[in-house]
Amino acid sequence: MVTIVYFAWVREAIGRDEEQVERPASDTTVADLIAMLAARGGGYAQGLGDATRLRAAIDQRFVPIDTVIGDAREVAIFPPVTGG
Amino acid sequence: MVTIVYFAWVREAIGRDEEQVERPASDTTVADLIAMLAARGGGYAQGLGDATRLRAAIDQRFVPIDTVIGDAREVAIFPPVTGG
Amino acid sequence: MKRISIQTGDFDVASELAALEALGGGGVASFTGVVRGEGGLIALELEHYPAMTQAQVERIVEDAMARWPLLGVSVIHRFGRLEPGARIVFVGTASRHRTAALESCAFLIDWLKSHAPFWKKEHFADGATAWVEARAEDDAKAKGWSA
Amino acid sequence: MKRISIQTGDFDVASELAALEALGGGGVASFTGVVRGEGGLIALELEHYPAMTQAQVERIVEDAMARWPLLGVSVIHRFGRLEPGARIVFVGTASRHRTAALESCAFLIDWLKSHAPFWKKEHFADGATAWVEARAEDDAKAKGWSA
Repeated sequence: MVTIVYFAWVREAIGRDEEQVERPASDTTVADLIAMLAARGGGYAQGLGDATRLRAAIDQRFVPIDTVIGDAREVAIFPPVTGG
Repeated sequence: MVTIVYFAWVREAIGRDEEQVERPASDTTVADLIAMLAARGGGYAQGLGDATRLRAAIDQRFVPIDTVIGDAREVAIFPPVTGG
Repeated sequence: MKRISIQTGDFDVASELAALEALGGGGVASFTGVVRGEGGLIALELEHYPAMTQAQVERIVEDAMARWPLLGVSVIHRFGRLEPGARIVFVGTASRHRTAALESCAFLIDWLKSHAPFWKKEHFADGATAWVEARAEDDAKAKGWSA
Repeated sequence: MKRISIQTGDFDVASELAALEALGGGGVASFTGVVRGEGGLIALELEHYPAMTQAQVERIVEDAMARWPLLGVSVIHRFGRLEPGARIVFVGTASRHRTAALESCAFLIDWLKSHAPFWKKEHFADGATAWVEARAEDDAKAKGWSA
């Protein structure tokens, strides 16, 4: 299993801040994962439908969206950050 | 008369912070004035002997050392500033 | 000195600055971000990624300390609900060199804006809410430091 | 808001910053200079040109407010005898734009270093004294802003 965490409007659209999913093939990228989740429809389609608006982190490190998941324990999906 | 004011080591060398001098010709520059004062010798020669180490203000405005004094009321002579 | 705090409560800018001044460097720079109350905004809600934030800010601070001769850095970032006038973020730096203190302070706040895992949601008087959009400008500023 | 004070006494950084934060701009930058106690220094004696200082600093502050979109500026410069650890100078700026706040703060402190009519004399533990020499670097920094 892989833990997926969501933030900001992605979290709101999906209606949850965290979930476990079956570990996909190790050459799956974050973008692939996003597409797989978006295919669930509903809030997933709404929050994850446009990958160009999304950013990601693997095991608490920012990564480009086309990074392969490999043996990641935690994948985070969120909009561009707006701190400071 | 023109008021001349001195600061920092110029003041210390001369031993006074202010004095009145006869108003020189209006085309006299600050550099000329410095040379005239330095010619008095003693602390004046010590404090004003090397004009390259000096800066000036006329009526509370910084000016290049070759500025003519004109009808200035106050000429200040001092080393480069070291505030902040 | 290195002090990093991700917290909900307010902080005391004076004591942060006093700690930086006490390091003997001679120069202390700071930036404080405060919630603006314009356009009917009644609150800002800051969400963050707790497992990531502290480590991420630590790395940013380490980068700054490697890049400039700093004696101390203090970074405080609040999360939760903040009303207009409330402080959101503080960056303080101490150095023997005023340019190092000021530049590293600018670097850190630019980096926090573009790389710290925080998200801001605006709450308005009419009940409307909106997630703040990242500004391309902030990203460009942070990238400017990598040269 | 524009606050300029040339004074012998210490000042309260927290109240200066609070006044700048209260302007509602969202961003407040500051720089505080403190006497360093190294090399056996026991005191710094600051002399200034009273008839000129206030007007000169006013002009510098006006320049900064014309150049950056600032809501407030606070400049405090002490003179007289200051011991290691004592604050010498404070510059605080408030703006809607963090870059404006930080840049104008850097501009003002660079300008104070190179153009405010202050002179520093160092007093050492062994009784020796020395007037601080102006640094070409400071002059170059201030000139950099005129571009």
